[in-house]
Amino acid sequence: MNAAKNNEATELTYRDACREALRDAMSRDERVFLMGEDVGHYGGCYGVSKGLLEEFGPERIRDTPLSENGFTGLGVGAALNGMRPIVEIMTVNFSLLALDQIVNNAALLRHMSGGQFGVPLVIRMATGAGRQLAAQHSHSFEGLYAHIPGLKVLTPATLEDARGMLWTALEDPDPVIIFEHVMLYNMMGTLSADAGALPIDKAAVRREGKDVSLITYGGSLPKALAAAEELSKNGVEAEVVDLRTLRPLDDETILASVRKTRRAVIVDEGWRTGSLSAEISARIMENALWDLDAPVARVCSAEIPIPYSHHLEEAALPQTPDIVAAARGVTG
Amino acid sequence: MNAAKNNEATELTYRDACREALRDAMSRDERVFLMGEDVGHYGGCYGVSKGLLEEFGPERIRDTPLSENGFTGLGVGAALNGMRPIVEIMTVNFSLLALDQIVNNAALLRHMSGGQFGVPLVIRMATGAGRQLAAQHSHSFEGLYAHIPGLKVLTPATLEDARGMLWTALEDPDPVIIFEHVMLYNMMGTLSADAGALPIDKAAVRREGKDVSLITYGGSLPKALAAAEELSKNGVEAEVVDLRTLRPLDDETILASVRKTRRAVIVDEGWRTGSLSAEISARIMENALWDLDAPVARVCSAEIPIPYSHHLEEAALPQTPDIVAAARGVTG
Amino acid sequence: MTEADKLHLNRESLLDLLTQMIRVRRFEEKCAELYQAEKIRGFLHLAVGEEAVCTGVMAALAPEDAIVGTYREHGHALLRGVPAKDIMAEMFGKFEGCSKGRGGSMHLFCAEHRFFGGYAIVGGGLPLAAGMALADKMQGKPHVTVCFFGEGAAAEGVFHETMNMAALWKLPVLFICENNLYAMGTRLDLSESETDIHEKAQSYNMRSEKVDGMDVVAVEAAAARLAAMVRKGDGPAFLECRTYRFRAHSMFDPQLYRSKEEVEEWKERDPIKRLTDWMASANLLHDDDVSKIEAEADKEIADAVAFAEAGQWEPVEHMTADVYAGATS
Amino acid sequence: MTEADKLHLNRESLLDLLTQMIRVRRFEEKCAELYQAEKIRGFLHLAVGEEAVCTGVMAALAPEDAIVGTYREHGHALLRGVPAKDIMAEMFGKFEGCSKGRGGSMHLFCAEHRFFGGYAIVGGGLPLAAGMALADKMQGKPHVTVCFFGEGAAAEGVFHETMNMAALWKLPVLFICENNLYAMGTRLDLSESETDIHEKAQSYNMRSEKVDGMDVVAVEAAAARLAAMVRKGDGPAFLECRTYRFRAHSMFDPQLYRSKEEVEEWKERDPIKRLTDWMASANLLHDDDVSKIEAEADKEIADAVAFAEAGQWEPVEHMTADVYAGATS
Ligand SMILES: Cc1ncc(C[n+]2csc(CCOP(=O)(O)OP(=O)(O)O)c2C)c(N)n1
Ligand SMILES: Cc1ncc(C[n+]2csc(CCOP(=O)(O)OP(=O)(O)O)c2C)c(N)n1
Ligand SMILES: [Mg+2]
Ligand SMILES: [Mg+2]
Repeated sequence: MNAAKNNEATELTYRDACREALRDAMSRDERVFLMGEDVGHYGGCYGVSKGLLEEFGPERIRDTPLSENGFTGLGVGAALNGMRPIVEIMTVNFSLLALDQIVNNAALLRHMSGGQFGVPLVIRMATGAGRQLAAQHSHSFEGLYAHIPGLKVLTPATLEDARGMLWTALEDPDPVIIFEHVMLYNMMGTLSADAGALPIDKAAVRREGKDVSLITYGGSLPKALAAAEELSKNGVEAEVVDLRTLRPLDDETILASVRKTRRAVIVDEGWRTGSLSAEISARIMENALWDLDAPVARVCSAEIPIPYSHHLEEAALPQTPDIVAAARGVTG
Repeated sequence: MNAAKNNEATELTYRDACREALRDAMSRDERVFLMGEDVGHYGGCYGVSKGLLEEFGPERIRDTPLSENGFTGLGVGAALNGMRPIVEIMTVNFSLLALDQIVNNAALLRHMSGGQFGVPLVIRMATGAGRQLAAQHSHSFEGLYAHIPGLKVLTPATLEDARGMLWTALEDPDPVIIFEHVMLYNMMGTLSADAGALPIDKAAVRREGKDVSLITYGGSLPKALAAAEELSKNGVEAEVVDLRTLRPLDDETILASVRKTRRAVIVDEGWRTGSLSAEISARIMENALWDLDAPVARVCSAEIPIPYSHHLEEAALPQTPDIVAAARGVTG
Repeated sequence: MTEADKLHLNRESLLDLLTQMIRVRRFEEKCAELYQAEKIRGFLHLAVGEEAVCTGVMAALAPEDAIVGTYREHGHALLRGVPAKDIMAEMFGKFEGCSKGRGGSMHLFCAEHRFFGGYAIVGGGLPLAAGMALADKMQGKPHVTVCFFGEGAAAEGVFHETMNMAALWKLPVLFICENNLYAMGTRLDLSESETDIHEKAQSYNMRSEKVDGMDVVAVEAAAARLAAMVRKGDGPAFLECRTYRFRAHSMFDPQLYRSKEEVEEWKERDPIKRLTDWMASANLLHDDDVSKIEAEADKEIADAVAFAEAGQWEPVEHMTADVYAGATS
Repeated sequence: MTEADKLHLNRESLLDLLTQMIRVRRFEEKCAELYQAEKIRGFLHLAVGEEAVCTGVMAALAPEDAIVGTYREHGHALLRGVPAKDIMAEMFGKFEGCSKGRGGSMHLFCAEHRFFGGYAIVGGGLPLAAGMALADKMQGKPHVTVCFFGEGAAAEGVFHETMNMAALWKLPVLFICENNLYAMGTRLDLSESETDIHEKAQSYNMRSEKVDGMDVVAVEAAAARLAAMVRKGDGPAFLECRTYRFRAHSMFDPQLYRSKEEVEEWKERDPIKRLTDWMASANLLHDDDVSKIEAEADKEIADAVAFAEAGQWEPVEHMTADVYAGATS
C-alpha cells in the first residue's frame, strides 16, 4: 500500500485510507505515535492499524491495558511534553470512561493555564450503529463532544477525508477528536496516490441542488446522498452538505446552502433530543429565519438504546427513506 | 427543622429545603439511603446533608471513597436489587468520571434487558458557576444528561421544588438525576410546613406575560425573573417559563407560552453550542415556526472554560442585563 | 484437585459436571455454526475451553444468589437455568429471546433466574455487582452476588474502586476472574505490571485465591468454599481461575497475537477431556455416558434452534417501549 | 532521620530547608488572612503543617524536571521558583497572575519553571504526569516528572490505571503521595480497606517507600534517592509522606470530622518547629536566624501582595482568547 509518487488512483477501503493516514503521519513526524487497546498485536479492533506494529515497532504502536481514562490521560501528558500522540478509543461508548481526561484536562488546559500549555493530542474512535452490536457499542456521542470548548471534532465521511484530515489534526496545536463511523470502514473508493492533507474547518457541498439542503455528516452521508438521488427522480434537487467538522461548525457553508434552497433537513445519527442537529436548527433559526419556506426538519435516531435485532436497529436509525420523506415534507 | 403537622410557613434556605427533602425520604422509606463523598462526617460539601449522619447512622448516610464511577455503579446495583439509593456527586465536573455507569448501565438497562430490570436510582449533584471555583468546578452539563434516553433530568430552582421533587424522583422506577445549582443553596424563602411531593414532568410558568417568553431553568431562573421585572418597567411583559425537568421536556407548556407571546428567549447556563437551549429552539422551529414574530434567541454561557476571576466569571455567564437585551432584541 | 476435594466426589455429581460442560460446549459450537450461517450477528464471543469455570461456579450457588456476567456469558446463562431456547432466540434477535432480541449474545438477562446480565463494557459489571451485594446486606438477605469478568478488567480503574469498596464494607460478593491470559489480542504480561491477578484482590485485604480453571472439580470446590464464607458474612471473596479460550476472541479475530502451538498446548488441558479421562481412569464412567450426554445436549440445542427459527420479530412499534417503565418514550 | 542522612547535613542546607518551609508557611498564613478580607475567593486549600513534603521534594529535583500538582499547591509552586508575586496575583484573580487570573488558587501554572499545574479533579494529574514521563522517555530525555497528590486520590480508578502503566512501561515518574490522613472530612480508614498507601504502589511492582512527612530532611533524602533511580532509567518510584494538615480542608470546612485534640497532637510534630529544635540542639542555629528568615519571607510576601493589589483585571474582551491557540473562540 506504499503510495507511489504520482497521482494514479488506487482502489481501497475507508479503513485502508485511515491506515494510510496513520502510516503517513508516523513516517513524517517522529513525535507521532499511536496508543490504544489492541492497536498493535491484534491489528486494531476494526483492523485499521493492521501491519503498523511490524512497521513501526511497539514503542510507537503501543498496546495499552484496558484503562481508557488512564491512557487518554497519558496521551494528554505526552502531548503537553513534546509528543504528538494519537490515542485510539475502540468505540465511542467506552470513551465515556475517558471523558474526565478529555474534558477536564485536555479541553481546559490552554485557557486555564493562561495560554501557557497546549495539548496537541488527536483522539480517534469508532462511532455509530449498524453492525448489530447492541446498546453498549452503537451510540453516537460526537454531538456531545462538539459541545465542549477547547476541542475540535472531525467526522471524515469519505476516503479523501479519512486520508486527509488526520495530518491536519496532528498539526493542530489543540486536541482534536476524530470519529470514524463503523459502517464506513468497508466502503470502497479510489484515492489518488498523492492524496494528502485536507482542511479541518470547512464543510463541503457533496452534491449541489436548489430545492432543499440535506445537512449531515459521518455515517449518514451515504444515506443522504442516496436520498438526494431518490428525490431527484421526482424532480426535487437536494443539496447535500457534509459538515466534516462538528466543532467549529462552518456556519458560512451551512447558511449559504439554506439561504439558497430555503429548506433544510438535518440528518444526524445521534438521539434527537439535544443532538447536534438541534444546534444547527437553532443557528438557522437565529441567522436565516426569514429565508425559510418551511420549518427545518430533523431526521435522527429514535431515542432508545440501540437494539441488537437487525430490523429494530434499522428502524431506530435514520434511513434513506426517512430522509426522502422528511425532504418531501419540507418541499411538498 | 422537624416539620410541624400544619401548613405554617418556615423561613429557610434552598439548602435546608434539599435537606428536608432528604430527611423526609429517609424517614418514609427504609430502602432509601444517601451515598457519596463526604455526605456523612463532613456534612456534605455544600452542607446539604449536615446532621443526617447523626440522625440516620453511617449505613444510610454512607461516606464513600473518592471513586465516582465505582460508587455510582454501586448505586445502580443497589437500585437493581431492591434499594432506593440516592447517590451524591459533589460537582457536575466530577460526574464525567461516572458517566460510564450512568449512561452505559443505568440508562440502558431496562430497554436492553427487554424490560426485565429497572434502576430506581436518584443521583444528585451540584452544578453551575458563580462561586469563583474556576474551570474544573463550574460547568453545566445538565443538557448533556438530557440527551440520554432512559434518564430523567430535574433542575429544581425554587425551595418548593428542592423540597418536593426528590420524593417523586425516588418513587420513579427509572434513574433520575437532580441538579442543584450552587448559587441557589443560600437562597432564602419560605416553605409551608406541609410542603410535599411535586410532579417531575411539568414545566411551570413562574410569571405570566404576553410579550415574550423567557424559557429557563435552575440557576438562571432568578436572573430571568429579575430581567422580567426590569423589562416590565419599559412596558414589556415577559412570561417566565421554568422548565423544572429537562428530560422529558414539557413541550406543551413551552409551546403554549411561545404561541401566546410569539417571541422567545432561552436562558441556559450551558455553553451555547449544543446546549439544551438549542433543542428548545429546534422544537419551537418544528412546532411553532409560523407563530413566531422574531427568531428565537438564546442567552448562554460564553464558550470558554469558566475563569476564576470574578469579573470574567460574571462576563462568561448569562446575566440579567443580557437577558433584558435579548428580550428587547426580539421584541424591539 | 486435592484429596479432600476428591473425597466428596461421586459418580452422580461428576456426571452432572461433565453434562453441564458438554452442554455449554455443544451450545457454543452450534453458535459458531449459526454465526457462519448469518443467523447470529453482531459480536459473538465464545468461551470454548473455559467451560470448567462457569460450570464449577454455578454448581456451587444457591437459587437466590445473583449473577452478573460479561459479553462471554452463554454458558453462565445456560447453567444458571435460563432455557437454551430463550438464549438461542435472543441470539437470533427474536422477540422470544431472554432479552426480547434487543440484547443479543452480549446482553442476556433473566429476572426469573436472577441472571442480571450480560455487560459489554469491560469492568462495568463489577460495581453493579457490589451494589447488589450492598443491597442484600442492607436488607439482611443471606445471598451472594457472583460477578464474572475477564482478567482484562483488572486494568480498569473501576475494578480497583470496586475491590476497595467491597472489602471496606464487607459486601457479600464473590468475584470470579476468568483469566484466559488474553484480553482480545493483548497478552496479560503486556498489559499488567503484576500478572498475578488474585494478588491484586489480596492487596485490598480481600480473601483471594487462585485455582486451575481447567479443572472443574477444583473450581467447584473453591467456589463452594468461598461462597459459603461470603454467605456467612465474612465479606467478599475473589477467585482467579486460570483458563484459556481455544477459539478467537470474537468471530472477527484473525488471532495474529498467539501461536497455533500455544493453543494446541492448552487444548491438551481441555476441561472436558480432562474430566472424562479422570472419570474413566477411576472407573466412574460407563461406556455410553458421553455419547448419551452429547445426544441429549444436541437434542436440547436442536430444539432451541428450532424455537429460535420459529420466533417472531418484535413489532417495530414496540421499539420505544421499556426505555422508561410503563411508557413508550 | 538516619545517621547516613545526617552525615550530609550542614548548616547551610538545613537553613535553606528551614527558610523554604517558613516561606511557605508565612505565605499561606497570609492567604488565609486575604481570604477573610475577600481578596482571595473560590476554594482555598492550605497545606499548613505539610510544608516538609513540598520543601523536601523540591530540594531534590533538577530544573528540567517537571511538576504536576493538585489544588493544594501554593508551596509547590513557590518552591519550584514561581515568583510569590505571580502566585499572589493569580489568587487575586489578576491578569499578572501566573495563569492570568483564570485559574486561581487551584490552578497555578508556570511554563518557565516547568510547573505544569494545579489540578482540581482528584487523581486527574496522575495519568497526565505519567504521559509527560512517557514523552521524556520516548524522546530520550533524562528528566523526572514529579506528581504530587493526596492519599484520597488512591481510591480513584485512574490512580491504579496510572500505577500499572507507569510500572509496566518503566516511566520516569516519581509519585509523591501527601498522606495527611483525611480526604476532606473522610478519614483514611473509612475510605480504604488497605490504609498503607505505599503498599498499593508496591502491588504494581513499583519501587515504593514511606517516609515521615513531618521530617523535611528525611523527605529530602528519600526523594533525592528515588529521583536518582528514576532518572537513571529504573522506572517509576513512589514515596508516601505521612503528614497532617493543621487547618481546615478549605475555607468552608467546619472540621466536624476530627477532634481538636488530634490536631493539637499533630501540631507537636510541626515540621518547622521540629527542624528548628533539632538545629538548635545541634548548635546549628544562630539566635536571630529564624527572625531573619521570617522577616525576609514577610517582606517577600508583602511585596507580592502589593504587586497583586496593583495588578490589572484581564480585559473582558480577552475572555475568549486561549480556548484555542492563536484564536478567540
Ligand atoms: C471499557 C471497554 N474497553 C474495551 C472494550 C473492548 N473489548 C471487548 S472484550 C475486550 C477484552 C477483554 O478481555 P478480558 O477482560 O480478559 O475478557 P475475555 O474477553 O478474555 O473473556 C475488549 C478490549 C470494551 N468492551 N469495553
Ligand atoms: C474527582 C473528584 N472528586 C471529588 C473532589 C472534591 N474534593 C476536592 S479535594 C477532596 C479531598 C481530597 O483528599 P486528598 O486526595 O487526600 O488530598 P488533600 O485535600 O487531603 O490534600 C475532595 C473529595 C474533586 N475535586 N475531584
Ligand atoms: Mg481474558
Ligand atoms: Mg488527604
